[in-house]
Amino acid sequence: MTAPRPGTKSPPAGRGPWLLAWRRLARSRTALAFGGLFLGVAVLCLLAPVYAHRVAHTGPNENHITETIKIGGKNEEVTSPTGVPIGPTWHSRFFLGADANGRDVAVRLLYGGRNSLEIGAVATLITMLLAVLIGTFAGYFGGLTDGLLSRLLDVIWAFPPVLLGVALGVALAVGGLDLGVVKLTSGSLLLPAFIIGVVFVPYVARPLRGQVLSLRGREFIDAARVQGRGHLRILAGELLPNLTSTIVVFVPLMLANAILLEAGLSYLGAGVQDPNPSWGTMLAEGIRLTPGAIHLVLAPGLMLVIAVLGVNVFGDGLRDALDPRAVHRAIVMRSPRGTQPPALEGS
Amino acid sequence: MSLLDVADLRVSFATEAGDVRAVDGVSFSVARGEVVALVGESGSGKSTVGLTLMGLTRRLGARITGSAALEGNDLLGASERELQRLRGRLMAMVFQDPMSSLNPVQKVGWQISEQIRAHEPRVSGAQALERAVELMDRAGIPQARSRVRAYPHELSGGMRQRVMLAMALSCEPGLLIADEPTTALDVTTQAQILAQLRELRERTELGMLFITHDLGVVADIADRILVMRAGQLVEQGEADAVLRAPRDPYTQNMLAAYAPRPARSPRTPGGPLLETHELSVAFRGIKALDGVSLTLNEGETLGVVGESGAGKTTLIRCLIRLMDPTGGTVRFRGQDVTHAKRRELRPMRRELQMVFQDASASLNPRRRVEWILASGLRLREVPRAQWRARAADLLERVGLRPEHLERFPHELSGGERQRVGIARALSCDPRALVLDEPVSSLDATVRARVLELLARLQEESGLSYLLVSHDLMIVRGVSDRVAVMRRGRVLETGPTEQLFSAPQHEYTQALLAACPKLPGQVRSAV
Amino acid sequence: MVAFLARRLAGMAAVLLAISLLTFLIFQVIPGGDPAKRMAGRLATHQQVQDVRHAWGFDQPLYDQYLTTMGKVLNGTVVSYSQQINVEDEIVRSLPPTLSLALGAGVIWLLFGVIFGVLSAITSGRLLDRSLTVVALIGVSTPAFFLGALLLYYLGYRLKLLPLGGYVPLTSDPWGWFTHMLMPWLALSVAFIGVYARVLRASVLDTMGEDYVRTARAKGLSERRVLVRHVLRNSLIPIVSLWGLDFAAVVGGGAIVIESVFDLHGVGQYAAESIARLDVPPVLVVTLLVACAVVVLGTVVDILYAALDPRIRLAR
Amino acid sequence: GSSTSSSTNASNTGVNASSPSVTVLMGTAPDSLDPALGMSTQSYEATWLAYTGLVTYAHASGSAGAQLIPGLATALPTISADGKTYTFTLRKGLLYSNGQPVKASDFAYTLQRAIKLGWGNKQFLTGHIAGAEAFDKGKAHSISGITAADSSGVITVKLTAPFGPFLNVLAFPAAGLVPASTPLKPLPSEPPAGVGPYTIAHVVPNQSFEMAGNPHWASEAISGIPSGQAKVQIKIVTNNQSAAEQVLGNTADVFDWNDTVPGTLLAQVHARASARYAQEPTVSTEFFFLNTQAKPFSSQLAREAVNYALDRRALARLDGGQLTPACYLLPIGMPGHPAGPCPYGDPSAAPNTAKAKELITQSGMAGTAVDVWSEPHPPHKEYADYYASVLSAIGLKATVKIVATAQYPGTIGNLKGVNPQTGWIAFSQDFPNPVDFYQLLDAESIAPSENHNLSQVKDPHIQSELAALAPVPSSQLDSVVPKWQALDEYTAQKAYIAVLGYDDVPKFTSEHINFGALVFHPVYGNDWSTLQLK
Ligand SMILES: Nc1ncnc2c1ncn2[C@@H]1O[C@H](COP(=O)(O)OP(=O)(O)OP(=O)(O)O)[C@@H](O)[C@H]1O
Ligand SMILES: Nc1ncnc2c1ncn2[C@@H]1O[C@H](COP(=O)(O)OP(=O)(O)OP(=O)(O)O)[C@@H](O)[C@H]1O
Ligand SMILES: [Mg+2]
Ligand SMILES: [Mg+2]
Repeated sequence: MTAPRPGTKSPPAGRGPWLLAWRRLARSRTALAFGGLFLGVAVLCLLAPVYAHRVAHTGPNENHITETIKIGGKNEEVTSPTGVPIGPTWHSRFFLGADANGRDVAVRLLYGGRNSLEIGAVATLITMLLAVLIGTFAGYFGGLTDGLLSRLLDVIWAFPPVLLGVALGVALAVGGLDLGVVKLTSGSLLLPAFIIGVVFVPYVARPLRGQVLSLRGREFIDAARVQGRGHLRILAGELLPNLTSTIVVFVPLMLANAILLEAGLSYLGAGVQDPNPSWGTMLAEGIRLTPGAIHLVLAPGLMLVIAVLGVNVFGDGLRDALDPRAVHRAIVMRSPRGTQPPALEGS
Repeated sequence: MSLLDVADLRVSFATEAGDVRAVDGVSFSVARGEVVALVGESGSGKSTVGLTLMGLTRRLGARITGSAALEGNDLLGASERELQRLRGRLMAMVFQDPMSSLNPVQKVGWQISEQIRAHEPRVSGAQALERAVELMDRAGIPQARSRVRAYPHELSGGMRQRVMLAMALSCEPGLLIADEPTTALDVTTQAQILAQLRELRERTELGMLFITHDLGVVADIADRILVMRAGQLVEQGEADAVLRAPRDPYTQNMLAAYAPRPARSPRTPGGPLLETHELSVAFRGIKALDGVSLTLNEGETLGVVGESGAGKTTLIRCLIRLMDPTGGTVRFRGQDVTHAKRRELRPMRRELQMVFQDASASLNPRRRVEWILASGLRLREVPRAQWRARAADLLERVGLRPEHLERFPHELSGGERQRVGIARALSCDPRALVLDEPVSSLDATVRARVLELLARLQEESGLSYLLVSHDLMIVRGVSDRVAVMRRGRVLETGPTEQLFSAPQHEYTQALLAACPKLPGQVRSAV
Repeated sequence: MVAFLARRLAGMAAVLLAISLLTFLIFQVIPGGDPAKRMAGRLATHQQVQDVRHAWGFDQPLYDQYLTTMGKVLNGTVVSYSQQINVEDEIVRSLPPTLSLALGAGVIWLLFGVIFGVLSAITSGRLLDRSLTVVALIGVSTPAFFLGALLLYYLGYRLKLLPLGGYVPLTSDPWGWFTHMLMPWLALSVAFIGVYARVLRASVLDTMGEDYVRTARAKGLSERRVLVRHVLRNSLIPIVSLWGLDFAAVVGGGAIVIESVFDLHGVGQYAAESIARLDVPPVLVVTLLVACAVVVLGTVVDILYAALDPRIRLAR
Repeated sequence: GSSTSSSTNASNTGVNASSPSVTVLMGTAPDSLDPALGMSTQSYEATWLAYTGLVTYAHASGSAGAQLIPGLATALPTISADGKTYTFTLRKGLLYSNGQPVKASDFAYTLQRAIKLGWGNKQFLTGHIAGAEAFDKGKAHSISGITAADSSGVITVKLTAPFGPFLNVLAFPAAGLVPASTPLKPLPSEPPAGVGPYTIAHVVPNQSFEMAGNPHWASEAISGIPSGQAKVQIKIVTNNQSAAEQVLGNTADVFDWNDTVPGTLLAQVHARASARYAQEPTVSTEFFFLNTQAKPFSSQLAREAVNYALDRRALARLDGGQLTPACYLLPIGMPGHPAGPCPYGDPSAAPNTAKAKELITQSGMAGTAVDVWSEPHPPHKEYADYYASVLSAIGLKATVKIVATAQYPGTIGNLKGVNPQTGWIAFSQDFPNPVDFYQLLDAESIAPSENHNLSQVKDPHIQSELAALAPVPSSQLDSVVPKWQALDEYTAQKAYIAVLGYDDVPKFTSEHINFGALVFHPVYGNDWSTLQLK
């Protein structure tokens, strides 16, 4: 018997769940502020060419190794004879200093951000597409379909993500990947995006499968079946709308994780290919040059943390807004370093 | 001298949609050994009163004014520490849902003894456990000694409710607040628990605030009745007086709705529409259905009653082929449903629709009413342009207005939701409806209106109903014939009036006897 | 239980088979990745490369190579291409640093994750909670190797408080072991602390809204007892399972990056170096080991879960 | 080169258990400590002290160290007039580190073992010793070209054709004698017994090993080979930064020369440890190959343009200042290194970009797309980044292609696959004979899938010169140095490659070490047998 429990109050009439969520989100100022922060970073990165041409007067791949610049009247070398690059000048040229190749770090940071964000976005898209397909089919059809798809997820799952990423990265770095429909050439940004996208599929597909599994037993699905509706209609018409909030919640989470994994892979040399900068490759190069050039670590590192933090805080607020009664809070926030508990059967 | 005095109690919650005045100026008292029933429709503020007295609404962010005193202790002004001392010892509460109200990962004995030790620090663990056994035994739990080691999920609903009761009584409180303690139970268990409470009151002078929306139960146990509506007390008085001669129009309405509907005049049935033959279903050895043969005739209503777990839902799921039986067949208009291919099944499905028990679970929470109704129309190949008009028509037939088309299920009341469920079934233009407890989640007034609607639709379009319920009174009011089920078997079948006045099977007799009755109602049989 | 274990074991075998095949195939398709070329030396002739290929069986059909390699993996005789050293011995030697890292970090992140999560939940909505939330999310948003590099720079190079990486066995110098592990532990655990604090906060808040917590209060229990015996007891269950799986991932090389930053010579670093050398056997063995750890700990977690939550029965 | 050998004090009794211990930090583990398998410089650094061959190098810095001296043989061999037969006599009474006596027949076994185990440089054996090829193919049970009489100790080796550097080949540690009882399988963690001042012990692969004293060395005392004074503990510390800090802070003693002191730390090193840090030149060349068979570098003008445009000072900075800018293939320290000025201007001065642009325009190659190949190991990737920016600046369209280190040689050496246009490559000497370097421009090195002549040079002049110069034995190299110089100048003029410069490496120790006494050997780097504690 389900008499309404105290605490569930009926919201104002005529308002869909989305509108309500939006209202809640709009009221969560921290979430919006950090979402804005991320957007700000993204816009800044998109404006990279403007900064490069108008302010820094150099491109992301232009080397200035043996040049000197004037700072406060003094001539300074961009890189020292032993290869130590100049630190932040806080002037229009080499605002954040130079890297070993005498390239303007600020310019590269913005171009690198474009690449990092692009990879993050594409990887998230790939993850979500595959995960929704696999998760819903496995959960809805059950049986053999579920068995096969679940084993597939298990395999990706048990494969240590970083090892899988690096191995695939190395394997595909020269020849690229021919998927029949699309051909990813080596050096293409889509390649790391594809790898990262695949690695994360189980993290999303498993909870989705679990949710579909429990939705499948709900009476409104029975109702649709009683009406004689086909499976695909039921999937698209009845199930999908109920998964959207989960999907939406996962998007920022995966975006954040994809950007982080890109950095990790680039650090291990299997991410973005030269000379395309990305925050990860810049960090990796910077770490090699510490301690003399800590700015090479701090600049991309902090930028990365700020962008990912923006996404994460926003995602956190989004989660609360979409489901204040916290069904999704149980969806564990994931880092690429770990794994997520499998949705426990029988709970 | 009274045990509990409440004066001008007001509780409001701040929510996103503004303040909700859950309790709006309530004054009453409870004397020692007195049972005061608090009745009212869902959402009228009954639970809030109970929880506030226990001091449990504070942390929900409620604003509370007025006064409440229990044996001279100020309940509303007390500090959290003082309240801890009072809770469990001077006043105790039994909650509505026994499953969720017990800690799932602790043994029930531990949960009872924990309370004892919290109030009587000198009692040892073993002694407390011993007392828990005793309490459970007294609460009527069989084999209490071994059951103290059970986890809540290993007990039946009734037993869990008794554990709650044993826990509440463990420190012999003066006041017991019981929030719908029997709603989750079937009639037989309900009768047992009520008997226990009565006995307890005699023995220990226990004062009780008994929250319920079931007037039958009230008549059974209450000395006085408080009727709540929209946070206010609309009527209070001696139980007999209120039940016999309600003064407030709202109370009158409630009573009228509760009163059993007269049995229907038998009608001439058509030919058989839906038949089952020796239908059996087994889940891992448990026989949920065990050779059920039933017939639903054209234009008639067949009521199926049975206690929880009797196999009613299983039966219905087989009828509409949501589940494949392990044995037996179902025929619809002579066609075999059980072995039909998917393609053959489609036309049958349209003609044989279902109304679900839980109206909110059976409506997709992410879809508007219009979409929900249109999905049935689309299958009938109604042109898209007509969907909206047809959906509005359907709503009108079930007594809703076109503006409801825009709403999401959660924006509808329980009764409205069930109407949408019925409208959805109608959208396929069926010949027969199977209804799984269509009104049991609704409160009495709404329930009556939905049953009326079903009767009207049957008049209008000659539908046949197979209606399943655990509530004898509902079945009685709407059925032409009734079947009684228990443990997967049909015990007896017969025309409604005949079955109620002269039940053949002893289980049917017991079932009828356990039904609480309002004063003045004549028991129809036994 | 036995049936459960048997099913899990069968599932594990299937997963391991698939993973080994996949790893093997990935390395087969690497262009320029022919191990024979590297083994034959820098100015080797075509003939020499062919000789190596033949000597190592690289000219055999793929399935044959796979079966031979797997056979050697199973009986512990597989050697690396680049150094011709027994891979399993090498992994056993690399385990102490990895275990030190995983265990230490695991304890740290569990402890602080729980403390922060509980603090955050009981002050929910207030300043402390909001600051902890932001701190936790900063942790979650920080790549471990970035944090590691910063620690190394500031605590190691600048302040000279801690050694600049490397591993000292616990048995030979406990204090040295501790000081060498401190930074890696920190770098690895911060992100996890963030995750765990968030998960636990959510879990505690959910539990606090449960009816049985209301019951516990109605019994007249003290707030502390309600929190510990009823709220935490229930909300820690998902944390336990989470911990088991994360631990498995870290043991099995999830900490590759940290091991490389701090030069710990653990399993992860071994795997990373082997990938860099395109040395299939070590990568294969490490990958299988990780997969094993993930599957086995996953099973242990499920059993533990069932033990902690009596409602759950072992299924599938 | 700074100091000369201080090593021939025969009074030393060698390293034993009570000797002091010195810690060497090594960034990359030796590929194998079994002499029959090791090919990396880290491996040679250790094995040449434990496995002495019939001949070996003098333990001295600079060009003196390139001199071959008798090792286990009583003297340098007599070489027949046709240059095909080498005759040695084994010293008498030699013992291996495990106490077994050394026999002449062990020499044959040693070479057989290296061939059978697949030593990476075995082509130097199989390609030249008579019968070695047949042995390798399994067509013979022994190498017919080698005869050894255990009684007299006379060993003769017959070559199929005269090969100048053959003695250098025998100086490889792989030819350092091991007992005939040594198992015919890789022994990376329990290296076989050998003859030399040290034996390799306590090997923990990829983590550490020890150079312990050879208990039988004292009795043999081969002149010219120091006995060593200290045990050497080698620890693998991957992080160069950390290793350099430790040596700087005197918590470890020797920074391995194969590693780079991070440029960011050099300032500190110069300030605090200038007396124990030196930049030693190595006999190795870094260059960009220029594929002469494909556009745009099929045009000599385009190749010259590259040589004009490269700012080698910039490249030196990318290498932390540890690269000596240059333009010739044969590096300083290699006989035949040209003395004259570079044809494209002073490599240590600013480049002539204007000229380069002009040449590109003239060549008609402007706008051609060029893939610049390199590997990720620093600073090789940075070289490529810089190089690509230079090529773009002079009118070509350059794209950088970075391939994992392990894949790199296989990838660029595959003509059927990528057929690379240009890319980075470095070559360090196997032995002090210019033939070694000219394998890289030898038309015979062109092969479809194992190409080593990456510029794909097919120059008749080079071929005829090589044919004349290659058979000259290393011991008579002095006589042909002018010819080598002329050849190398010719190569530079043709701009077959664009040389970056010659690699410098750090010689860096703690203050406990007698820095001056430590020999930096031109072939094998830090000579641990000359390590002395202050
Ligand atoms: N924590 C809360 N926050 C906001 N509103 C609440 C809260 N608890 C109860 N309410 C509102 O107060 C009103 C009274 O609720 P209450 O639970 O007391 O009703 P009830 O009479 O017990 O109903 P039922 O019979 O369904 O149990 C309802 O409108 C409910 O939505
Ligand atoms: N999926 C299932 N697996 C195992 N047992 C089941 C399943 N569904 C139902 N049962 C069992 O079958 C029996 C009949 O269940 P059914 O749901 O039909 O009862 P019901 O009469 O509808 O009861 P209620 O009034 O509680 O809804 C019960 O004992 C139940 O435990
Ligand atoms: Mg209530
Ligand atoms: Mg039912």
